[in-house]
Amino acid sequence: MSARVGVVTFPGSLDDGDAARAVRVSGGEAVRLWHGDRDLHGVDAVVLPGGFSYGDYLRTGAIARFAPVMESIVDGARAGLPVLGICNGFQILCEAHLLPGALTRNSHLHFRNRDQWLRVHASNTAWTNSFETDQEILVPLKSGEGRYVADQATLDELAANGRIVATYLRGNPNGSERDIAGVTNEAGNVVGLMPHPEHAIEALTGPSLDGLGFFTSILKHLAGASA
Amino acid sequence: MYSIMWSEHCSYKSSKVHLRQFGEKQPPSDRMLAGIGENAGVIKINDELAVTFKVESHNHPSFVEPYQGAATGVGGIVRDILAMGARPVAVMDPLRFGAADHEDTARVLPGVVAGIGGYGNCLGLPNVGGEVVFDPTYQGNPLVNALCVGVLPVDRLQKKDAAGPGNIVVLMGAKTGRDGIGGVSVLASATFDDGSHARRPSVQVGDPFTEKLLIEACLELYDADLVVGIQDLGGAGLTCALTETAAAAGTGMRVWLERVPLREPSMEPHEILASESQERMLLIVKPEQLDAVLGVAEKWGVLATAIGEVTPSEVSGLPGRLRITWRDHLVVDVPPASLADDGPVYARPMREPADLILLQADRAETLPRPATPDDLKATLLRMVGSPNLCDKSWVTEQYDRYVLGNTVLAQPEDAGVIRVDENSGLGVALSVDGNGRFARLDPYNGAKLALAESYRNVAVTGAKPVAVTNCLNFGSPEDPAVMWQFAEAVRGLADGCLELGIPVTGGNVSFYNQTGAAAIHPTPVVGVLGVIDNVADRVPIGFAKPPTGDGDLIFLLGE
Amino acid sequence: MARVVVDVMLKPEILDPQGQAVANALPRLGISDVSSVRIGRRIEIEFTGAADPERVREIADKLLANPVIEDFTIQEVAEEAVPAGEPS
Amino acid sequence: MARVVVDVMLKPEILDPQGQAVANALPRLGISDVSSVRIGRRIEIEFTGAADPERVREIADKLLANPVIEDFTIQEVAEEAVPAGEPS
Ligand SMILES: Nc1ncnc2c1ncn2[C@@H]1O[C@H](COP(=O)(O)OP(=O)(O)O)[C@@H](O)[C@H]1O
Repeated sequence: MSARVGVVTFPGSLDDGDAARAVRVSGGEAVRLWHGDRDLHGVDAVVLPGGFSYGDYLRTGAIARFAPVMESIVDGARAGLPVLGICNGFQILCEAHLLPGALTRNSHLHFRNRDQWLRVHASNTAWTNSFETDQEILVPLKSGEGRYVADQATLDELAANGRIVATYLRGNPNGSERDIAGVTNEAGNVVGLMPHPEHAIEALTGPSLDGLGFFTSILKHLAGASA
Repeated sequence: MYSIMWSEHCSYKSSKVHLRQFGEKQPPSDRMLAGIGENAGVIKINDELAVTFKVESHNHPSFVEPYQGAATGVGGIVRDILAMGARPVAVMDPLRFGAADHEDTARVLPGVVAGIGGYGNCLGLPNVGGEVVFDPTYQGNPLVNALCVGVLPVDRLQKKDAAGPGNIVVLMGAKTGRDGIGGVSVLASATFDDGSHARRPSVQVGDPFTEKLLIEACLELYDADLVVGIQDLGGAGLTCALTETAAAAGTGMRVWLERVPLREPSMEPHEILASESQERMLLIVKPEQLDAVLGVAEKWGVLATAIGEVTPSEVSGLPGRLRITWRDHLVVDVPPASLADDGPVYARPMREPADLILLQADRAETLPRPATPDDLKATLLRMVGSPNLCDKSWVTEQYDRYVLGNTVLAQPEDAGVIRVDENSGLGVALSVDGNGRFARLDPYNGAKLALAESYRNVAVTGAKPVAVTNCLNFGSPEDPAVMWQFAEAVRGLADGCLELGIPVTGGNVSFYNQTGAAAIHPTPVVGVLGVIDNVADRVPIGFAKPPTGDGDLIFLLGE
Repeated sequence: MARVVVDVMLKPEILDPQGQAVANALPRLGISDVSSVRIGRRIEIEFTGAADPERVREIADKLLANPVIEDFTIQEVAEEAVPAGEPS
Repeated sequence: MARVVVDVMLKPEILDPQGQAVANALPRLGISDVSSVRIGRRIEIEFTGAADPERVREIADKLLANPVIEDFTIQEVAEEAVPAGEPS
């Protein structure tokens, strides 16, 4: 039986279909989850997709955090459920305090969509074990509020404990502290990533196939866990 | 109501007599499911699927308030596409500004780009192309045109008819506020002058999040077959939507205006009828399905309210009427067609611009050409340094091109290509082009050239061009010279389409792009849609990279 | 050294999607007695010397607020009164 | 009916690019005596009845501000004092 990966749709989610497609292309079963439904329908992992949940009007992710489905996800994540937050999903994970820090307005104040080189540092998380440590990958970035910030102590702690999942290469596109593009929690089951791996899974529509690694990682992780 | 509905913007009173040619000269097409007169043209791309697309202007509002003007321009064209039964899948934005170094451009351009991005990105629609042109002619009248394309199963095509007496009229989406009152009649149907500051209230603020919910709710209603008729609310708000839906079906309608959810309780009936608040749709539903409709709306968190019902087309031998009451007072009692269809039609005087002969005397063949290597170098450097030829990524990086995962080609390609069917690879290609300088010299051929350029841009991707949309940006129709330019451009476009064998399926006219007596260059913007059987076969610009491209031969086609 | 606060709010007749989103979210926090939420900008300006009211008004009108859709108010504040300003 | 204003500002140590952009634009308006500009949010909440300070604090802390990057202050205002609220 293939692993069941839930993809949450909040009002205003946009890349939910793309995340589900990425799960399928990687060989998993995508299960659509609804923001208003507490039930996670027995999924083995969850993706919080990109978009503008609730319009992102107050602060990105601030309102989505209170969706009923998030209660179950927060509880699940604390108990080890793998969760990947992409872009808006990353913002929601920070607002829900599953990940440290916050995502703020790009330093140049513009939305920016470009193909972005990243270096994957932590290849030991549930979502990155398919990568080599320090592997360079090319993935689309598209966000207006992607500048990662946290206090110095937190940043030092993330760096010291290998919790910086990926950093921007060849130019910091948004002013993120320490070029951070993604971080993980202490246990390595929750990962937040600003760029969009689900848009780098087909030669026809993406700049590379590098995004697949995140989705094959979770399948490998789940297969390992159930073996 | 009559002044709004019979305004230039709503009634096309100056352009109608010319636009008829698009129908008269239309080449036969078995692909066209809906054409001019509908919210947007619909083209079949195989037995099951159809595509709908249209380009529209939001020029005046974008000059007054660049961010919101451009944003609501995107919102409006998206609702047109949605009203046809389609899921919007991509947008494009042909833009024109004054000189790049003018202070107004510094105010308008960043706001317009941020507005288009802000709205389109938040709706989850990839931006797959557009134009950025700088020319002093657009100094006081920047052109902000927006194109949207949508996809629908052939049998999901929606109509705007308020058919079936007894059916319920439902208003869905945002609450109605005081914003944008008289927007179309005031903003889009007159030239700009210093008095425009007094017109500030007509500015509308967009709420893309509500629009996103409206899209999802409408699509769910279509799929469950819960909609008899649907119409978006745009210019002239409820007035337009109520009269057009009733007129389309030839029915009457009864509306209780106090049921309309208001943002400000103190609004008067005429304000409610004229408000151009964004993100609203008017639905006609069967009484027994009303609960199901309200249920879907609630699921997506959008307001939906029954505000009236369809009445018979004839009562005791008299045609049905639109009767609107406000707290038991009758405030409107008219035959709907009188507003929607019986607007005035003008045959405005036309005269070739007096200076045209002088302009045309400067023939390209007689202009000085670079004769020495140094001249050539200087010309090249001037071209490379021109804002019109510069890299557009400062603009296009502000747009999401990836969302929905079906963008096969986008900036900097000649045309945008999107995959429509993931299984077969069936897709469409789209390009928008225009050249105001050509059109100023010769509007007839200028329009043809815009069409030809757009057609070529689509063809070179490997797609077969099948349909045309257009946005005709001109000065004041009250100026005979402008009217002549308009007539010539329409004739050129219609003739060009006949020669190429593809139909015009819809479009939009924007008049009064004029500061004082000075009109903008006539600027017909033409969009062409093509079909490509398998997007994997698309041809990108640029040479194939080695090793596959090694040894490729290079040909120049044409004269 | 003067501190001036400029509050910029959307005009009452202009739609405020931000405020609406917050108002709609409140019931989920168990709050049901809020009738309206409006969100605007608070801009804290610190001058090296005294603040000339005329010039502040000009800055607000030309740069900070968009008079097409927004209104603003200006107040000079004592330094203590500023809640979350930059320590100087 | 009570009106409460919650002002949310970025913590002083967090970069405020919007404020900086305004500060950088000022010299072009001929203003050179501004040492700092910070931009935050002003949120006006209208309650149907009285406003319970404890609950307002909770809303601000949980929803309106993100304590990781922002500070907030709360004040109850007389209706006249609100510059651009929705007429009720
Ligand atoms: N406003 C815009 N929005 C989206 N794409 C744009 C815009 N302006 C230009 N582009 C895209 O940038 C690319 C280059 O544009 P342009 O320099 O006008 O090309 P060309 O001269 O080949 O028409 C094209 O792919 C075009 O679609």
